[in-house]
Order: sequence, then structure tokens, then C-alpha cells
Amino acid sequence: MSASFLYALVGIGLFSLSLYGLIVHAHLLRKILALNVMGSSIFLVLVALAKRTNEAPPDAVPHAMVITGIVVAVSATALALTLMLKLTAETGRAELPDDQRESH
Amino acid sequence: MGTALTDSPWGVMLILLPLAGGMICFIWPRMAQVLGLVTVFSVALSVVGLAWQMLDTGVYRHAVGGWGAPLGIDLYADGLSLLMLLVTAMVGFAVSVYSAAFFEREDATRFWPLWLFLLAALNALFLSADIFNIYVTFELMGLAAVALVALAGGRDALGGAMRYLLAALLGSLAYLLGVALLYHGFGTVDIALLAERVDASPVVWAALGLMGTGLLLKTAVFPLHFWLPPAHAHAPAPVSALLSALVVKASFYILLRLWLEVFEPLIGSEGVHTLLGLLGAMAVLWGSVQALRQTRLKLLIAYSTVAQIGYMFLAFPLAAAAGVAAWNAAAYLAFSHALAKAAMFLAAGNLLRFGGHDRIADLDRVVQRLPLTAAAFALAGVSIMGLPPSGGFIGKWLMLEAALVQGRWDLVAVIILGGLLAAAYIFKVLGYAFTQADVVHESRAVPASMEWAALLLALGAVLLGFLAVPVLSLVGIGDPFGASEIRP
Amino acid sequence: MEALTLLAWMFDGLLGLGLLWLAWRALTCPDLFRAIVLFIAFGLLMALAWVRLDAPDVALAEAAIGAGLTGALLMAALAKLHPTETNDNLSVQAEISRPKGRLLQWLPVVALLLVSAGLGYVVLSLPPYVTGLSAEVAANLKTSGVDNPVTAVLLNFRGYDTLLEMVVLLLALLGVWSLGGTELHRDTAPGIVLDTLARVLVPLLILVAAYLLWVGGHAPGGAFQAGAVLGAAGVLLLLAGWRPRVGLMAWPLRLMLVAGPGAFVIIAALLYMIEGQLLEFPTAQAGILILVLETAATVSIGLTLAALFLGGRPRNDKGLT
Amino acid sequence: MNWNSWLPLLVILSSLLPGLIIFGLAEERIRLRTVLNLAGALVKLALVGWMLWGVYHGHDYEMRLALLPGIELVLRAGPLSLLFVTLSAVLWLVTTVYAIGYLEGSPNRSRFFGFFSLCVTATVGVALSGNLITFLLFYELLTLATYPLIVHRGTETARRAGRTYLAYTVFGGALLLLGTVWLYTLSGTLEFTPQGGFLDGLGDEHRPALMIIFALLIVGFGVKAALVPFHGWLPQAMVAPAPVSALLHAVAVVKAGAFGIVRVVYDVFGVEFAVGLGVLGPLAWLAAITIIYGSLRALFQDDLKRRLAFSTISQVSYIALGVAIAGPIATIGGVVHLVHQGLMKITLFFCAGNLAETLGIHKISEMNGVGRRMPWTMVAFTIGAFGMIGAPPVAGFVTKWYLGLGALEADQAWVILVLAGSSLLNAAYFLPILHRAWFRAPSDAWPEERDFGRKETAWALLLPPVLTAALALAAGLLVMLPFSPLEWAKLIAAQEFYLP
Repeated sequence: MSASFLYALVGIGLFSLSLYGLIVHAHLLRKILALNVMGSSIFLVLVALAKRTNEAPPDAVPHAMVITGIVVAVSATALALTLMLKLTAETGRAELPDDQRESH
Repeated sequence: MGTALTDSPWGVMLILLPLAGGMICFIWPRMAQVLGLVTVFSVALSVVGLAWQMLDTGVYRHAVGGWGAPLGIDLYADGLSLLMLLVTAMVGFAVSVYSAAFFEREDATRFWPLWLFLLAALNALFLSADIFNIYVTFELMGLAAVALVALAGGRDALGGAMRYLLAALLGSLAYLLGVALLYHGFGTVDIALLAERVDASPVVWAALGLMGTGLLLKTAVFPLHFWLPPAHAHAPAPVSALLSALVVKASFYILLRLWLEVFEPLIGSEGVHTLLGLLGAMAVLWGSVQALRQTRLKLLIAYSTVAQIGYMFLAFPLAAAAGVAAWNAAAYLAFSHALAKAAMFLAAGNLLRFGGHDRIADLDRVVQRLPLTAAAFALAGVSIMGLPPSGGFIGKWLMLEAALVQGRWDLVAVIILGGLLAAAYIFKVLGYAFTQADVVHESRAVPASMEWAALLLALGAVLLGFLAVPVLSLVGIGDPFGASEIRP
Repeated sequence: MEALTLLAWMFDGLLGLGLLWLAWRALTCPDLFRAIVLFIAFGLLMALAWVRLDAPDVALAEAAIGAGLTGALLMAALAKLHPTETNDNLSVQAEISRPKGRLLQWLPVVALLLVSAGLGYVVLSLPPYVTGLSAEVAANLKTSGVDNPVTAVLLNFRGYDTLLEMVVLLLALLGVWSLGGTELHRDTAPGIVLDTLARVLVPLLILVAAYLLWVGGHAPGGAFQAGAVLGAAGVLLLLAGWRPRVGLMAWPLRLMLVAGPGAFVIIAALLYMIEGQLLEFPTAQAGILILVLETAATVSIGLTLAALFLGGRPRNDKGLT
Repeated sequence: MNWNSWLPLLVILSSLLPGLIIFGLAEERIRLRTVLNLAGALVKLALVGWMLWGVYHGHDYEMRLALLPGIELVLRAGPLSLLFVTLSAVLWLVTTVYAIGYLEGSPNRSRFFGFFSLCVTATVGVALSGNLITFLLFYELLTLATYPLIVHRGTETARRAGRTYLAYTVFGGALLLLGTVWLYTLSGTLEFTPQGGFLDGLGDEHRPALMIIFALLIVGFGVKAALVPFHGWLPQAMVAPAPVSALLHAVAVVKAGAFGIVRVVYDVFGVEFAVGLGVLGPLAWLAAITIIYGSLRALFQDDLKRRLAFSTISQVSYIALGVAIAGPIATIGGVVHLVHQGLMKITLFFCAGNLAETLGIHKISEMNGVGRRMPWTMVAFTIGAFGMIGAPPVAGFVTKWYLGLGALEADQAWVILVLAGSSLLNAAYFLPILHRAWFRAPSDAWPEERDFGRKETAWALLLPPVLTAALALAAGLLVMLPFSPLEWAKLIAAQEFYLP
């Protein structure tokens, strides 16, 4: 049970935690937070399992993937936040409009 | 030591052209429209060039950076990806012509860069043979699509865009966790290599579960379809055409690609494809019933997309024995649905612009002033209903044949019932084209190019009814469905 | 089996628990402001985890972009969400939506426990020792033009991914600009502390960014980390109330924003003419080409991140956006 | 692809191209529209004449187009198909003339004539199709082309009739599609093969499947042929303008259904195989019930067009009856009735249209003394009525004569009872109309009379019924001419079903 598996399990735990946060909470800022935590958890799993080489330097490819992932995550967060702000400006509430009611 | 089997530039141009076009449109907003049209036209030509070249040299493979599969990323195109590229080029070109007249100055400068990046993402996705690279193209596609949906502004569009963004991001992250597990299980992210190394171990089952759920969410299959109708219905017309015709099919294409190659050892088991078939059947019935209940035209068309996607998922249970026939049916349904659905959304856009509203109940005053748009909607409807002579009919015929060969009466019933329900909601709209309606008082003229774009797409969907043999032979290049060895 | 000293094992355990606890608190804290601060702390702890897993490049990127800039974006969004809050009372109470009914409350928890148990079992079922692609990376490192394996993978072996990823960043900015929305406004003049801090730190940050860019060739660093630091400098300037002059807003800014992906596409097209292979760097000039690409990328990443932080649309909205 | 194989396609294009052009025409271009219509009709007639002459001398005209891997679109002009094509070509020309006169000054005529041409294209396509999938393709096209004609007036009743029409026909189409695909999965081919169909190779294990397929196909075609449980749409479709109800009932929709039943029994299953399956008995009973039911319902209709509609329901089932009695002579009777019923019924509908258009008469009760006011129209009506009843000189008699003979030859005597009964019923609902028209004094004023000076009505409305009445009479009298419908039916029976 080397360190890499420990971090991988922590990653899995974070993934489930953030999935719960994303589904349960209605406030959009919390959903975006949950998505960021989920992204980090997956990156943790990726890099942790890359360290399973005993003593040799870890595999560089997952590291590159994670850096790409981080930049993509920040772009998605920026767009999501702006969309949330525009939606709050329009509807007054920072939550997904329930679409059952018939709009105009 | 590049392993470039073919030196033709088409595949690479398909990706670099839209990227370059998008960036130049971003730098030079005034020229956005002209540049956009030129770029889309040249992309269409490159697809034709690729098709021409693939017809004689077969599969197109290109190692990016010359490094080859495990280390570098490979571009790979066989018949199936070529079909999807062709669909993207055709619908893309028609929508571009439509958008040139649809968007005013202000929105146009924003529409074109976003659309060209979306086109680049679609082409990159259909050409990519690397599952992590597919994750990046998914993100590129998702963000571009969300920005395009939000272009319309307004409460509904923003709500739809937000819901779509959350669903797309959740889907991509689930997919990414699957990629992580596969990479660490088998040491590569290349689809071809994975197909060789994969066995029925728990890692692969977990990857199938995660990537499957992510892709089902992005393809909006029945229980996970909640985000599609608001996003597709409240986006601007050309954007909803792009979303329904192309973007939704991209994730179906990837699910199909993974199903046929990476998860090949698992699909023998009854459980998984029966589940997919069940989801597809429920999507067909639920989508059609919901479409029938809608009072807004664009929502009706969006729910019709949910239903038609269900049809394609019926191919999964059928492919167990009928193999190629079922996949050909799904590919053909995807092709004709793309053309027909794009034509329908463009027609709805025309009606919305002319009459100012898309309430079905008082649509008659509008639809009778736009004969070309009414014809486009009717012809597209013929293909959606699966009545001959149309591409939809051929897809339905092939699917029925595959179902009857295996005696799957439940799926036969779903296909037939789906067709009848589709007829119900299409004629519910068409019925208004023949009332004695008075003239709409204030109406906004619809430019001819917009009507003709819709009509040409609809004609394409109908002409597909006669082109089954050439199209299916095109899809057969590189034997994507593993026809050579029929699974037990 | 590496000799797991008790100390290292305890550190990892504590770090893991810390991560889980911080994430849980960040997600379920009623006060949004405190939730964001907890999230930033979670990001820093995550950077520690990367260091512990021998991933210095990722640690840098996580600290700069994951915790730093994402935190800044979240804070800016919170400020725009409730502009009326005075500086001191920054707590923004947003009630935690508890699902109604017992079943609804426990169903997701049970389902997620099952999912994590399943995934945990799968992760543990992976073989303990595997080399992945490190053998291939090491073999081709010499011909990749850089010594740092991560930069080699990022810019050369999987350069196509990086090209698409930078387009994603540009696309996010395009999306934010097309949405428009409120720009981060500064009603009061920046305090004396913030002003002097900005004047001192910004040139320093630019220097650090340049160093990171250069060192990326043979040690942890590179375009994305440098870009992030440049972005941080931009954020600091924006916070200190500086706004770009209107003239600058037209096509020169756009050109710099597009520099990163644009350089990639131009070089890819040129290389395709010469080598016949997309993004195949000739081994002799590989190092220089990568450096050019990295510089362009740093500039455009820094500017894009700052613009994302600013939000809104470029002011000279004479139909030129 | 020598010249002969292009002819079937040209026949189809001769109405498709003018139709598409007419769709594009502005409403005011009346002259160009009329020229296009008539030119298309004449060209089609000429081509059909050429093929008629060719087939009589043993040439065959066939065109194949790859549709699906393993399945082709086949257009073949055999004797049976030519019978239906000739009927369509002739009656389309006559109906076009009538429609131009009838729709004078009404709105949306470009749209009307566009769909009118599409409808005939589909009918001719149905007639010329060489396999079941081509048949299905044109059959569904016919549904799509006729719907706009039914709802042409745009009133609420017209649109409700259109909805019912669609509900029936799309449902029928779905069953037909299911039956066709299922048949294809069993037999591997869908090619119409005279003399015994293509199913005799199948073993016994498919018997139940084949019986269900037969039922599916017959129901699919029965919807358009208005067999009893599926006839509901026909009376409601009467709300359409007269040329449409004439075209629908005499030539296009109803006949396509009946023609489908003929194709299924003879060229798909083959008579012996069908008898072996034991499916012809129920079909005969269904046809007989429809005949009686149609006539009974016709008795109580006061609206003239609804009475004619119910009469059509019963008359078309003669064809089904003729086919179901598996004898050569009954076959001749059934097949020739395809033409005779077309000629007689279109005459009656033209006359009904004239009465409505000129005197505003819709109800039979308003028809007192109309014979004096519009003598020529009523003479044509009378000829048609006598033909329906089966009185000798007119064509109807020939059909009933051969059906009777066929029934005796296939020792199914009960059929004669049905024939006699229906003839009585026909008399019961046609003679009162004639009596009222000729022997009753006209009421003081007609509902809304339009004055046409010396002539009783516009020549474009008068000429067609008189012409078709003459044809009906000729078909009855000049049976021995080589190209008379009866001789042609005998040729069909000889070539297609039993080698003499």
C-alpha cells in the first residue's frame, strides 16, 4: 500500500464528495466549486498512479495531461462563472431556473 | 521515422483551417463573415478531397509529430469518421450560408469565431484516435457550443446554456476518470493499442461504466436528456441546428468507436447492450410523446431529437447478432437525421423571424407566407417520420430488417410506434400550412438565402433515400464495424 | 517496496485526510466567502500533494492556476454577485439546500459510497509496479529538443493536445466576451499598501515569469506556469485599479491574445510544408522552436487569464469587439 | 440501358416535372399552368400508348435503380401494370380539364395542381413498380401527395377529414412496411414474379409467419382500398373539391389499394400458394361484407357525394372479391372491374361536381327535375348509374357477368348471391335518384344557380363526364376490340396467371 495508492484512494474519495456536492447543492457557485474539486480529484488519481514506478522518476505523460487538464478546468470555470453572473442578472437568483413553468 | 502512410494534406487541413480561420476572425472582426464562409467552404472541399483519397488508398492514418502511437497522438479516419466529417461539412456549410443572413453586425462578429472553433473541434474529434485528445476536443466543443447557445441572451437561453455547460462538464470529467483508469491499466491512450491490450478486467468494466455514463450524458439519452430541450430550443436557430445535427452525434460517434474497439471484449455480455437498447427504446417513446405535448415549435423539434437519438441506440442490442447491418442502420439514421433536423431548425428559425413567435397554435398565418420554408419543414418531416423516399426510411428499413432477422419483436414495435408518433407530431405542425389564415400584420421579411439553406438541407435528406448503396460503401472503408470477423 | 518510514506514512495520511476534510468543508460551508477561501487552501494542499508525488511541474501549475487564479476568479465572481457587501462583512450567507425527505437525503450518499468503493477496489486492483510510457519518453528525450520530460511531452510528443488546449483557453475568453456582463469595477482608489505592493511586485512577477519560461527547458517550469505568473501580475494590476488605455484595446491586444495558439498553428503549417508531418519538429531546431512556442504561449496565457479575471467586454465596443 | 428501359421513367417524369414547375409558378400564371398541365397529360398518354403497343407485341420495358444493398427500385411495364397506367393516364387528362374548369377563380391553384401532378406521379409509379419496395415507396408518396388535396379548402371540416385520412393511411403504411421487411427477411427477394409469386420455395415452418404477413399486407392495402373496418376515412374525404374526390375514388387512392391486393395475391404469394395457405377464404368474406355494407350504408345517405362514396366502398371490393375467388374467369372479372369502376365512378363524380358547381345542389332531395335543367349531365349520370347497377350495355354488366361465371367455375355459388344482392341494393339507391331527376317537377328555384347562357354549364365541366360516360358505354359494348379493357384483362389472365 505505497503512497501512490493512498493518494489515488483520496482522489476517488474527493471524486465522490464533489459528485455529491454537484448534485445536491442548488447554488451555482457551489456547483462550480464542486466541478473544480472533481477536476482536481481526477488529476490526483492520474498523477498518483503515475508514481507506481519504484524509485525511478515517475511517468511524465500523466503530468502533461494534468497540466493540460488544469488549464482546461480554469477556462471552463471562467466561462461558468460569467454565465452564472449573467443568469443571476436576468433571473435574480443564482440557481438554475426550473423549466417546468411556461416562459413568455 | 514518421509513419505517414499517406502524404495528402486533407486530414491536417481539416483541423488547421478552421483554427486559423477562427483566430483571424477574432483578430479582424469586420471581416468575420466573409472569412467564415471562405473557411467553411474550404473545409468542405478538404473533406471531399479526403473522401476522394480514401476511396482509393483506404484508411487515413497520420502520426502527429511523427512519434507514432504510444507516445504521440495519431489521427485516424475510416469510413465511419469520414461519414461524420461529410455530415459536418454539409450541415456546416448550409448553416454558415444561413447564419451569414441571420446574425446582425453585433452578433455576427461573435458568432463566426465561436462557430469556426466548434467546427475545428468536431473535425479534430472525428479524426482523433487518442482518448485523452478526445477529452480535450470534447471540452473545446462543449465550451464553444455553450457560448453559442448563450449568444441569444435572455432568460431561457442563459438557463439552457448553464444547464448544458454543467451537464457537458460533468460528462467530460466522468469520461476523463475513465481515461485515467484505462491509461494506468494498459499504459496507452491510443484506441488501436488499447483494443489489443484490453481484457475483461475490473478496470475495463469501471472505465466502461464511467466513460459510458459520461458519453450517455453528453448524447442526452433518455434519463440524462434533461439538459437538451431547453438548450437546443432557446439557442439561436443556426446554433440549435448545429447542436442537434452534429454536436449530439459527436458523443454518440465516440461511444460507438469505444464500444466497437476498446470495450470489444465486454460487449458479448447480455446486460450492457440490453440496457442501452432499453434506454434507446424509452428515449424514442418518451421523446415522441413529449414532442407531441409541446406548444412551442423549437421545443417540439428538440424533443424530436431526443426521440431520434433513441433510434440510434436500438442498434446496440441488435448488433449482437446482426452485426454490420445494425451499425449501418445507425450510421444512416445519424446521417439523415442530421440533415433533416438541421433543415427543421433552420425552417423554425425562418418562421420565428417572420412571425416573431414560434407558438404552434397560431403558426398558420406565418407558415403560409413562407412556401419554401413550409416545403423544407415538410420534406425534413418526411425523413424524420421514416416515410419513403427519404434517408430516414432507409435507416428505418435497415433497422427493422436487423430486428426481424433476430426476431426482436419488442424493438420492432418500438420502431413502428416511434414512426407513428413522429408522424403525429410532424403533421400536427404541417396541418397549419393549409388553413385559410389572414395576413400577419407586422412581419419581418426572411432573406431568400435562409429559406434556400433550409430547403437544400431537406432535399439532401430526401435524396439520401436513393444514395444508400454509395453511402454504405463509403462507410465500409476500413471496415469500422469489424464486419470481417462476425462475432459469435 | 520503498522503505516507508513511519514519518512519511504519517505525513501522507495527514495530507490525505486534510484534503478530504478541506474539500468537505468547502462544499458544505453555508458562507460562500469562507467556502472559497477553504477551496484556495484545498488548492495549496493539493500542490503539496503533487510535490509529494514527485510532480513539481504540476505543483507549480496547481499553485499558480488551480489555487491562485481559480480562487481569484471565484472571488471576483462573488464580488460581482453581491456588490453591495462592504469590505469587512464579506460573509455571504447562501442556505445549503437540503434535499427534502429521508429517501432523497440518503439515496445519493449510499449510491456514492458504492461508487467510491467500487472505484477504490478497481484502483487497488491495478498492478503495483508499472513503468507506463516513461521508457519511451526517456528514449526520445534527446531528440525532443528539451531536457525536462514534462515539457517534452507537453510541447513535442503531445504538442497537438497543447495546441487544442490553448484554443480552449482562447475560446473561454471569447465566450466570456460574447456573454458581456459586468466588468470588475473599483469604486475606491487602491489603498496605499495595495498600490506600493503592486508597484513592487509586478516587475518582480514578470521577471519570475521570464525565469520560469527559460528554466522550463531543463527543470520544472514552462509556458503554463510562466503564463500563470504573468496572469497573476495582470490580476494584481487590475486590482490596483489600472485599466488598459482604450487604444490598446483594439487589434494589438487581440493579436497578443492569439499569439500562443496562432504561433502553434503557423509553425504547424510551416512544419507540415517541410516535414510532411503535422507538428514534427526537426531535431536540430526543435529546442528553438519549442522556446518560440513557449514564449508566445506565455504571453497569450498571461493576458487571457488577466482578461478572464476582468470579465465584461473590451470597452471600445464600437462594433469592434 | 437501351431506349426501352427509359420509357417507364419518362412516363413518371411526364407528370413529375410539370408538377414541380407548377409548384414554383405564381398564382396569376393561369395560361402557362394550363399549358403545362395539358402538355404533361398528353405526353403521358402518348408514351403509354407506345408502351401499350410495345407490350402487345411482346417487348418488355424495365428499369432498375440500386436502392439498398441487395434491393433495387424496379419500374416494369407488364400487361397488368399497363392496364392501371392507361386508366390513370386517360382519366388524369380528363380530370385535369375538369379541374381547370371547376377551380376557375379559386385560390391556391398552383399548390393544387402541383400536388395533383404529384398524386398522379405516385399512382403511375404504383402501377409501374416491379417489386414490393418500389410499390411501397410510391404508395407512401401517394399518401403524402393526396393529404394536401383533401385539406385544400382549408376549412375546419376539411382539416379534420385530412387528419382522419392521415391517421388511417399512415397506420396502414406502417403495417405495410412491417409486412414488407418481414417478407424480405424470409424470402430474400421482393420481385413481383407472375405465375406463382416468389414464396413457394419457403418450407412449412414459415406458414404462420406468412399468414400474418399476408394479413399485414392486405390490411395495409385494405386501408386505401376501403375494406370494411378501414373505410372510415373515405366518406369524410368527400369534403374535398369534386375533381379531387373524382381522382381519389375513381383513379388514384382507392385503386392503388385494390391494385396492391391484386399484386400481393398474384405476384407475391401466387394463387396456388395463397389457396394452400387458406388465406383467400377470409379475404373473399371480407370483400363480400364490404360490398353489402357499402351498399346498405349508401341507401341512407342524403348527401349525393357521400352516397357515391359508400357506393365506391362496395364497388372496389368487387376487385378484391374477384381476386379472392381463385379462378381464371373471376380474375378477369376482378381485373377488368379496375377499369370499369374507374370509368363509371368518375362520371358520377363529375356529374355531382357539375350539379354542385352550377346549381349548388349537394343533397339528393334537392335534385327534383334536374334532368330538364341539365340534360347532358344527367344523361351521363344515368349511364354511370346503370353501369353501377350492372345493366347490360354499360361496362358494369361485363364485370358482374365474369364474376358470376368465375364464381360458378370455382364452385363458390354463394358469391352469386352476393352479386345479385348488391346489384339489387345498387338499384335501390341509384334508381330513386334517376326517378327524382327525370320524372319529378323541378322545385321553384335552385339553391344558387349560375347562368351560363345557352349552355347548361361551362364546356370544361360538361365535356369530361360525357366523354367518360361514352368510354364506359364503349367498354361495355365494344368488348371484342383488341385494346378493349376486357380483351386486355384476358391477356393479363393468360400471361400472368394461367398458361392457356
